[in-house]
Amino acid sequence: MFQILTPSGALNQESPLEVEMIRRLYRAMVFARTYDRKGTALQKQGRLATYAPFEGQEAAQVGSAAALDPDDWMAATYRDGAAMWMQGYPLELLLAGRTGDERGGSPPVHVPVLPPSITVGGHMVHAVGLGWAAKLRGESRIAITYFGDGATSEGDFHEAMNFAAVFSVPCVFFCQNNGWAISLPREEQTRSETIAQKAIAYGMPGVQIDGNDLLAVYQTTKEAIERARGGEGPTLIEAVTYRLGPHTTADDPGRYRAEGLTEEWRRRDPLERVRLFLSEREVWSQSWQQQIEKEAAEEVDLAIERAEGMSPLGPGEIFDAMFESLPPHLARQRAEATQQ
Amino acid sequence: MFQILTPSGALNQESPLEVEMIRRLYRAMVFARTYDRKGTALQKQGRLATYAPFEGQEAAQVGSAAALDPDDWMAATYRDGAAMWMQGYPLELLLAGRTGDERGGSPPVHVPVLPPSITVGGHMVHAVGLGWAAKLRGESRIAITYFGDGATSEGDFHEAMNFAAVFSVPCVFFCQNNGWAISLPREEQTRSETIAQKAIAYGMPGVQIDGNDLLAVYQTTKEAIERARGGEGPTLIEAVTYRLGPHTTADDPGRYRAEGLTEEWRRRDPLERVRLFLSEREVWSQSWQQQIEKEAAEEVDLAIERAEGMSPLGPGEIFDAMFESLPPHLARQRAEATQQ
Amino acid sequence: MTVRNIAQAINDALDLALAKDSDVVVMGEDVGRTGGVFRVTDGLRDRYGADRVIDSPVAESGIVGVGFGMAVGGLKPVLELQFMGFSYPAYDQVVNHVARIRNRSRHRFSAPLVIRIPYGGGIGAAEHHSESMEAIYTHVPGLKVVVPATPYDAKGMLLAAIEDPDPVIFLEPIRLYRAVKEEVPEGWLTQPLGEARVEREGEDVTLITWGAMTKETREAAVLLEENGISAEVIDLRSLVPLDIETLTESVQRTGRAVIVHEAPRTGGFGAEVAALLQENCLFDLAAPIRRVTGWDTVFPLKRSEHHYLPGAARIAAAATQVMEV
Amino acid sequence: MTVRNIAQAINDALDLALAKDSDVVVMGEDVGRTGGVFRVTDGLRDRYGADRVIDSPVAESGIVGVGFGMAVGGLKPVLELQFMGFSYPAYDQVVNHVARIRNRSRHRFSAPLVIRIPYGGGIGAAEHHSESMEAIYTHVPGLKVVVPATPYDAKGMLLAAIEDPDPVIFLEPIRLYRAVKEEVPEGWLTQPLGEARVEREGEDVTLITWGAMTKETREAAVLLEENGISAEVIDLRSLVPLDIETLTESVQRTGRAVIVHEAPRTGGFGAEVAALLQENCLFDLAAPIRRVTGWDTVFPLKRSEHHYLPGAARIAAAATQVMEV
Ligand SMILES: Cc1ncc(C[n+]2csc(CCOP(=O)(O)OP(=O)(O)O)c2C)c(N)n1
Ligand SMILES: Cc1ncc(C[n+]2csc(CCOP(=O)(O)OP(=O)(O)O)c2C)c(N)n1
Ligand SMILES: [Mg+2]
Ligand SMILES: [Mg+2]
Repeated sequence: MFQILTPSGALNQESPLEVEMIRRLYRAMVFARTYDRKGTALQKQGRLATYAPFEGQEAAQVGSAAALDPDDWMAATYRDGAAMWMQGYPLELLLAGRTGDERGGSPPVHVPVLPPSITVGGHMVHAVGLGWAAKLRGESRIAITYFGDGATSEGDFHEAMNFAAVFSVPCVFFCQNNGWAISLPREEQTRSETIAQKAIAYGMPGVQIDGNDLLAVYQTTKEAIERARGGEGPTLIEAVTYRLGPHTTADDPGRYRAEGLTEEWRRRDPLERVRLFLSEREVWSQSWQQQIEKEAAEEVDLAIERAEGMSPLGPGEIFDAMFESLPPHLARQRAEATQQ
Repeated sequence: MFQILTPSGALNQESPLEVEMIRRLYRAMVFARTYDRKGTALQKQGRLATYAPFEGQEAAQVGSAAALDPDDWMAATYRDGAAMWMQGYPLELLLAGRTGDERGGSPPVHVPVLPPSITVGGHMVHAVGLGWAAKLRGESRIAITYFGDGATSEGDFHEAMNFAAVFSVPCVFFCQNNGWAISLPREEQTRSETIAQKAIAYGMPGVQIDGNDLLAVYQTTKEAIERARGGEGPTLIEAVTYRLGPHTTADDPGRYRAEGLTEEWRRRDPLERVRLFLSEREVWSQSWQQQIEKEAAEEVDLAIERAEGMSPLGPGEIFDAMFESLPPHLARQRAEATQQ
Repeated sequence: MTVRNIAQAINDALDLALAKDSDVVVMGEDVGRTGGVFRVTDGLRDRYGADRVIDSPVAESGIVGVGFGMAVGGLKPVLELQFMGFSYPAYDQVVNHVARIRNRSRHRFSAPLVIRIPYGGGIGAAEHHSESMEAIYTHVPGLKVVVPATPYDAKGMLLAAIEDPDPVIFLEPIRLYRAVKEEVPEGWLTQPLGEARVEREGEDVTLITWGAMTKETREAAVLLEENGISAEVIDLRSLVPLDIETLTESVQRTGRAVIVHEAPRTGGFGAEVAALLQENCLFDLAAPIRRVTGWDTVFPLKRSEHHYLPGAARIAAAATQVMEV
Repeated sequence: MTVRNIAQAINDALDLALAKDSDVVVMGEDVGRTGGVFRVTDGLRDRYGADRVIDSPVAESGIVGVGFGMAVGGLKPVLELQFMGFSYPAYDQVVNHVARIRNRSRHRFSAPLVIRIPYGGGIGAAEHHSESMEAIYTHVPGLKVVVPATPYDAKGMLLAAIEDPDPVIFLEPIRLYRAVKEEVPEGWLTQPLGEARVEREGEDVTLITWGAMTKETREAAVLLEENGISAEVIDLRSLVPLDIETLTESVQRTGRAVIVHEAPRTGGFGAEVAALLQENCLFDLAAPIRRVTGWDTVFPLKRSEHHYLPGAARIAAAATQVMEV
């Protein structure tokens, strides 16, 4: 399993990133964690519908998204808020979606990120189409898709991988193997020893990496992106990580997994090893940590305020984005709905 | 690629079968080819709806099915008449199905073979369920499923392979890679170098064999069946062969492939090498050949006669197998249909 | 007799079926260890083992296709698809195989399985978690499609579905899982599939519904009563086969009908009911049959779902208009 | 003007679209080298290259899901699913993504693609090759569903579908591909989606149909005329959006309606038409609206398909009965 930064903050090999950049990505991970914890807290207060926490997966998401160009496409899931945010998806829209507002699915025009996929597996083919469209249109952008270990069992994963390889589509398959698909452990999801080796079935390169290692994630994804952009086709990356929290706020992991395992993974925290690395180089301090945590909290609070401040859609508005323009039967139903 | 019997009829290693048994399987291949050619001819006369010839694939089907126990389940396709027949499916029913009669899908009670799958890919999961049912019920039977290179691109192939491996289901995945899925060549179906290597994605053994070699097919399938029956789980077999004829009688291969390639494969005819082997051992003669061809023709003709002799289903009968007993709305529709 | 909600009644039925018949297996995502996302299968894995209460990989087509093979092979699988919005990947298996094997093989093979699908909105869930697409199943020849709305029916109809020699799509109204409680007899009991239930008798107008909407419709009947309108409420329970006799008799008597469902209107099962009723009772009708339904939109997210779901007021208003014709 | 059959008219439309707009791509199984199993895409790969006329692997969900991504990414894919019976593996992508992305993203993203699906029986094909399951698409909010029955409409509606900013399910009646010929103008032309076509005017009864059944229905109208019954024949052409005005006007005038489709009766799109017509014209109706349809059975194989498909005689008989009420 490819690793650059060890849990104790030491380097196995040269870092692909300057220290200053690592410091910025560390800050991003702190933001992500702050957002994530507030998401869970908000849901507990009944202010979000459900929330799927990604605590423990920050390096996988931040490190990979950091390797993208701003106009690269992204198709990710309900658990990939950090990656989406890195690619420009506003926090307030991520949250708006979670409050149960369709406008959360509408990022600004310059943000090339699809709304999060709620169905498992169905969005990977979309990334293949996005990358392929870019290729045919002569654009240099590539597409990345994020998905979990569970999603690899869906038929659509297979079809996505196969199309991508056959047509040498510029895209990157980024699997966060976080050990669980709701209550199903990775070992019962599939008998293949690694998820990375599934790439062999498609004649595609596959690589397993330490998903809690920001630098390994960054470097591997960067290489895959370069391959894609260079016309060499897709890559499957398996980032081995762990979902420290529940599946969603509606889930009770106590029903299916031992606390011990989670504790073990806590000791491989993706933020901590970067902190040790920075600290070693004297570019981390307690006061800076407090400062970025404060900045993060403020930014997230502002996003919450904005999300909750959106006045709800009216009864007519649920019709208005079904088609570019309202066909007669919908216009009639809209009238019926709004006159009540 | 595993091979025992070379195209010139020589053995690369010891034969897994006695000569007498090889002689019987040769006879079966002659029967199969006779049936297949008559099928095409009948369709040309308008007596069958469409027909999907398997010429060139006789060793793959006969050799693998010969390794089954009589009560092993089989889920195969429109092109697997020889394998189905080997496992007891009456020729007249295979033909009846092709004339467009549902009763062709109803083999005798002791024949554990599903009606041929017309959808590509959907039936492999069925074999997994059949094998699994046997396992849970404490039966010693296993299940085999036949499918093509094209079918491996369907999501259901992936889900079947994964379920089978995760639950260590006693079944065998037998892929006849015949080079084409209608007009799509194998190389454009998937970028994996072999189909066998797709097994790696599921932690399942996969093996590529010369599908025109009766003995390699027999031995490999036998081993896979023994693994399955012994509780060691599923195997993927890729039998490399070639569809010498058109996809179906409605297809014109001239639109997508060069005759030269087909000619090349004709020289690797699966019957011829067995004939050479038998001839070498002086258990083949021209007169015997004529005799078995005559027996085959008679048996097939009888089957045709029986299939065509079935009096067609009446208008009421199309309702009668929808449910075990007719629900009221169908009874009403049946009355409406029959009174006209 | 124990007071049970619908989730508990289904759990009880599964428990009885697993205990009675070793060929019964339960399979689906998360049905084992964690007892299903709605805890409907809670405790069953502990009682019957991981071989019979099977946590499957995340693969709906596989669940149904493998379950189909199991059924043909002699088992009686009760499959769970987690939400109706996740049932579509299995649609091919349902239409092309589950619904057809008996006909394809002229009775030689059959697939006596049950597919349990939680469906419907009202709990403010994420996208795809609130769908009510029963019409894509009722249109498929070879399937029975049922929807219990009470704990008694949930238990009795599930056991009937498991006993049924043919495949049954068993829809479970999510919103009612814990909202309705009643005494349900212990032990094996079956409620025949194909019989509607007259939930409330009335004389002026017939309100026809099923599943979660029985609650709103019952409430509408109360509102109507306050305004002097006597509404008969019929819970279909079984969509296929449909108890058209009970409906026809009622509408012939009242001369008016309102059909209520939460699925989108166009092509919803209400269209079939309306089409049949006008065939059977055209000259009894004093007013056109009305449909009060979800709109032809995507089921909205939490903040807007109240704009979408038919409620008692909307139903009562429609019935009142029907009375005014 | 050239005389073209439906297959040729579609080929002409695709040719024009590929020539006009470099964002148009055609993708499906066997659409390239061999020009599709019905030769509808014949010659296009030679003209526009394998990059734009794409032979896909055998994977329907992939075709639609990848095509969806292409559409979101700026292309205008025209996807082919080989037969309607093989469209179900893609159903999840159609319902959960194709039909929803505009709403999910409040217009930020859209999927302007066309899914061409040959459908219907009458050619004695193998199982799954004769299905007419339009109702599983018409019920899905967010889709347009159209069915041309003439070469002119095939060309004009396909070009309109390609121009449409939203996804269109484009159903092609297999039986008519080569059975109907007419002069079709050269060059770009569009036939707006959402307008029914009065195929034949009449006074006594309105026969409503679409797709392949227009032929049988037209023949039934001739039979009826011989018996002194003047039948109006309306070809819906577009199921969603539905031109209910044209239907309502006609039925208000004739007072009688027969709906003809080859799909199974229960929950077929005819149910929706009947439900709407009784809503709009109850008091104009002199007889219940009848449906002449395929039965609620699996579509039979060749030797029995004549028992299943509505023919002119069955349609005429039903209309005659309707006249006798
Ligand atoms: C098609 C589909 N089936 C089932 C579900 C229910 N479901 C939601 S998340 C999940 C598990 C996914 O596991 P994984 O892919 O590992 O992602 P993770 O949640 O671990 O990030 C399931 C089964 C769904 N959303 N979509
Ligand atoms: C689900 C589905 N999609 C498409 C088809 C149409 N079709 C019939 S055979 C075929 C090619 C199958 O190729 P392969 O699996 O290699 O089998 P072969 O015909 O070569 O034996 C296709 C695409 C189908 N029958 N079912
Ligand atoms: Mg996971
Ligand atoms: Mg093939």
